Amino acid sequence: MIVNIALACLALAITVAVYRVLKGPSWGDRIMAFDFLTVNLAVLVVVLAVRTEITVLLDVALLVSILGFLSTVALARYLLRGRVFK
Amino acid sequence: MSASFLLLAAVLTPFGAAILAPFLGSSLKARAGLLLALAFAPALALLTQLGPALAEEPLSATLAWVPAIGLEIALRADGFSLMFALIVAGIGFLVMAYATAYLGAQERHGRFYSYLLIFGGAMLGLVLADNLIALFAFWELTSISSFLLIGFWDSRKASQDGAVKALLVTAFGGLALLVAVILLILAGGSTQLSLLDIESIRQSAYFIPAVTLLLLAAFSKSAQLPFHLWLPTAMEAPTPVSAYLHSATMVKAGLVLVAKFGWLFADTAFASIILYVGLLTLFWGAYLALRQQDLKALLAYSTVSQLGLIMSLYGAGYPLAATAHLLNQATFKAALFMVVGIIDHETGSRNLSRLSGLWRKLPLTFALALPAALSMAGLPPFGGFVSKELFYEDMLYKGWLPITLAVTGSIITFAYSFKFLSVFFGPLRSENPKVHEASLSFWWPVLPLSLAALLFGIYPLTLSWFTNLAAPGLGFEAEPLKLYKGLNLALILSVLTWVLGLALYLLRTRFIAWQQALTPSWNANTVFYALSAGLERLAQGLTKRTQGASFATHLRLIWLPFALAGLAVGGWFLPAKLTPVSLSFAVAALMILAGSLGVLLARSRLSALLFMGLAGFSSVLLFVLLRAPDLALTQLLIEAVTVILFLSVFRYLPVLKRHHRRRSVAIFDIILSLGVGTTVFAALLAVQTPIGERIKDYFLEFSEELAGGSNVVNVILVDFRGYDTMGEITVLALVGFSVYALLRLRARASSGKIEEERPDDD
Amino acid sequence: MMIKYPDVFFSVLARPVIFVLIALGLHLLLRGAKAPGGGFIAGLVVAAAALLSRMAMDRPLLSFNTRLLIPWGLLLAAATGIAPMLLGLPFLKSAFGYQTWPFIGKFPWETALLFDMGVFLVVVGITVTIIDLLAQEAEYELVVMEVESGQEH
Amino acid sequence: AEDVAVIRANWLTDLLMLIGSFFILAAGIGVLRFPDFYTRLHASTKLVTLGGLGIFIAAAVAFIPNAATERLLLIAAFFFLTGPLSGYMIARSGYLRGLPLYKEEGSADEWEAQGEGLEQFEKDNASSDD
Repeated sequence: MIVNIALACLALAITVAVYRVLKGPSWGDRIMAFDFLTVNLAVLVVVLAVRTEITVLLDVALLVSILGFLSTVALARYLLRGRVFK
Repeated sequence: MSASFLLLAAVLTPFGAAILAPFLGSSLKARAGLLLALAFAPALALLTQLGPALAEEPLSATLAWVPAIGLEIALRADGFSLMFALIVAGIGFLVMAYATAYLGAQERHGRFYSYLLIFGGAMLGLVLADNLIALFAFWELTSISSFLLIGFWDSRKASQDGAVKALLVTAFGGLALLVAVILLILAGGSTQLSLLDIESIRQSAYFIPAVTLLLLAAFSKSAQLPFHLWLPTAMEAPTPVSAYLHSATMVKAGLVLVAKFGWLFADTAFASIILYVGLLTLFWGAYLALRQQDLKALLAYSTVSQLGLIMSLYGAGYPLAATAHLLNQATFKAALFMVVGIIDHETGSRNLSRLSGLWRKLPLTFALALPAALSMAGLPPFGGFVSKELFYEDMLYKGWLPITLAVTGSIITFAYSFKFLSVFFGPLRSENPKVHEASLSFWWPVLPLSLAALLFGIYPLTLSWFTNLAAPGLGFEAEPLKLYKGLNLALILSVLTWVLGLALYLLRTRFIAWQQALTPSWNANTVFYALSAGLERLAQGLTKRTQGASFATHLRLIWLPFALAGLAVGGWFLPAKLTPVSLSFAVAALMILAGSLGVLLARSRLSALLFMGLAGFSSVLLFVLLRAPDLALTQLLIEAVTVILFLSVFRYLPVLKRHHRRRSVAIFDIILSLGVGTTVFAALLAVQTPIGERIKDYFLEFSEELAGGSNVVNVILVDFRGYDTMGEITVLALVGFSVYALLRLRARASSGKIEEERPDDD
Repeated sequence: MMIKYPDVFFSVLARPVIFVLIALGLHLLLRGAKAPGGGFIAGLVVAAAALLSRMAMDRPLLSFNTRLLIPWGLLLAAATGIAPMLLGLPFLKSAFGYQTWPFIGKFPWETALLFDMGVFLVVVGITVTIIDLLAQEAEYELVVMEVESGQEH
Repeated sequence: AEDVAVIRANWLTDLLMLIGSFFILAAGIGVLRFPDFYTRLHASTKLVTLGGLGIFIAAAVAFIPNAATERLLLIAAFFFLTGPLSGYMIARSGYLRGLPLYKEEGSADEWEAQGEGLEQFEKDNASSDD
């Protein structure tokens, strides 16, 4: 029962994230929303893992969080310096 | 060691050595050649298998590849193919030894030896192959290795051009062979050459196309008349390659084909076609050879004409004479090429007009060249005479036209053989003054070949020992060859040939001048270049008209048929298949939709990328909801790495300008995309029909038992469909290398701008 | 106006992340047959680690010339294909079983894993080479900019 | 074969899950309602990290029977590591690229106030080549 509440909150958070990505007045908002989305996705995957008891999903969650972080950092750095490496 | 294992080893060791060659080459430099020449040892060891037993049951060996569909490397060594294999291995061994002396210090030895060994293995495979598909595979491999070898000095324009032309012509022949092989397999009922049912092929409708394509392949490979243009320009290759590929072995692959399939066109119209093509090539090759100033070009055209001679004999149904001359030609032509290599190496040039009187400085080379050149001319004490006598006897039966062509061809052959020797006579003239005799390691490989040319003449039984080997295979009764067969018409014709040949040699300058006047402006080469240039213009015209300048029109053209097909097919059965879907799927699907719409409406490239990321991550969510962690992981990783690689490349993309679109074009695009959408949707619906069930059950049930893995997705990828994955990673590797090349190209171009050179990593 | 800021936090905190990514990659590769994983995914995870190491510490992940990984990977994959042929079995026939070693205990082995490693090497070879090239390109842009800005003063 | 874990729906998992989802809900509302970029950034990184930790520990407790807890703790550790860091990176590039701050009467931009400002920072940085 409680898991469904968590799922509902996550669903709301993700819809807000999508809204921010679409509307986001400035590109900063869009990147923040993108990061928000990926983090939420990781949590959502963990909650789904709890509900469906497939422990393999945890790897997916770990990778979602790390790669989400990686993409956000790359986006942030691209904005700051116009290039990703160096 | 069992015979079949030896047979397999004979074909496969050169390939093994080819893999080792680059490493040996870089460490041992030139001397690696001697070591690598041993790769031909198992093929030479086949000598031990010779003997009477071979006639009844030929040696055979099979290496199963996919036995279910009759695909295996099946080798069968009957007399003829074994004899030819020995020639390939013997001359291969000598050429490798010769190359150690010929190649300069700074050459890329490893690469040269590995190409040469790949060719050696492929040629052995081609000659011994019994499985038609394997025969085709080896045939193509010889074309590719000859392309690599001709273009070995890839910096020179001429060798690049020669290599491409050789590849185009021989690959064209290869295609013809592929279709011919397929037709034969269908008509003959088996992929095994020895088990083909001859009568059913003769009767079947495929007979005519199969044989014509077969002949096309043979003519293009053995440089017969219409396709002879690639051989002279193939002389850009290093001399060992010319001595090995373009005189003794590769160009004879066509002859092997004609000999092995002799029973196919024995007494049909094709036999006379081959006869006359062969004779015309004999005449035309000799006619052009006489005119050449460059020694190597002279030998190239001479090879073309000699191949014509042998082809006509196989076509006319006299395999004894043909095999005899094939042996002679292999030995004296390879020897002459190596002699030219020595002359070129010592005096620095191959041009007849600048060289003469070399026998004073190069007595040994002259001694080696003499028997080979005279054997080519067909003078008595040498092997050439024996086979030319047989040639005349057989041509006499064929009627007056073949014999006149044969005699005129031989007269000109006699003339250009003496022209070749003229480089040794007369006053000493050569470019670099200090000409000294070739070193031992240079001339010892030539020795056995010249001796053979002499031996075959003085003691013809050695020649008949070889030809008797080939007798059972090609279906002629073995008979000892004799130098002097008493006074008969053939002998008189030979004397006539010598006299006229000598006269032609003495009057050659006026003959060449007369030739100059006669030659038309076009010849085979100009036709070839005109054809390829025309093709290029056609291609450019076509792409300009169809694809147009902008990328958008390009895409529209691709999607239009797709959309029309979809609307036509998909339209009516859409509603039938929709099934209810749970809420969470709907949310994920909406997110993907939001993402893709975002990309459409995005103004800046960065937000477009973000929307793409959004769509990507929501499809990860979809996979998780569908409980497919494997797919979720893959999609996730590809998503993240793509986003970052995109970002790192953004700075090089041009500014995204909103190119205005007329309203009509915008509307057309919308309709087009809707059409494509329905097609994809219809396709997806079609796929969900039950066919999926059977395959799925098989994999689920057997994955644990057969492949020992419970993760069916990966087991399928790596085990059940392993061969597909191998194909995929090869494609992936090619993509990787091309991207690398592009990026290096850009780096090198931009590094040109500023002076200090970037640290080059490799 | 060229902004150059050393991201101290990022480069410091990136090291553990890179370590986990590589460990995760190898883990995914080795358990390929039993649980979600396999050559492709593991290769991409290592590519992500290479990206991170390039971005954070501006240092290549693998010091050797990664371009050579591609042919070696292909050779390994081809070898696992051809090896059974030498034993008379058809092409790409795979074998599997269980081994029990003293310390490790019972573990499954399968030749398909070797094939998977070949795939892994190819994927890593390609992605890391491209990443390094892009990084060199960016580094090269900087050199050009400095030279040009140097000329302005 | 999915690992079927017997989840003792004990009170600890439920409590932690509730706390976690409350924070995530708060984060959602924060991202929706906050006036400007920087404040929304706080919500989207700090709050979600806290909420995520709550849920991860709840899951860790839930997965004790089938030995997945240490993997979850690893995820939690990384969550804690990467969350604020990404927030910091975004905020920095946002500010240095000149995203406007939300100006209420009382608030002031300390960085601006100290007279440091963007240009000044430029000068020190441009001179030192790293």
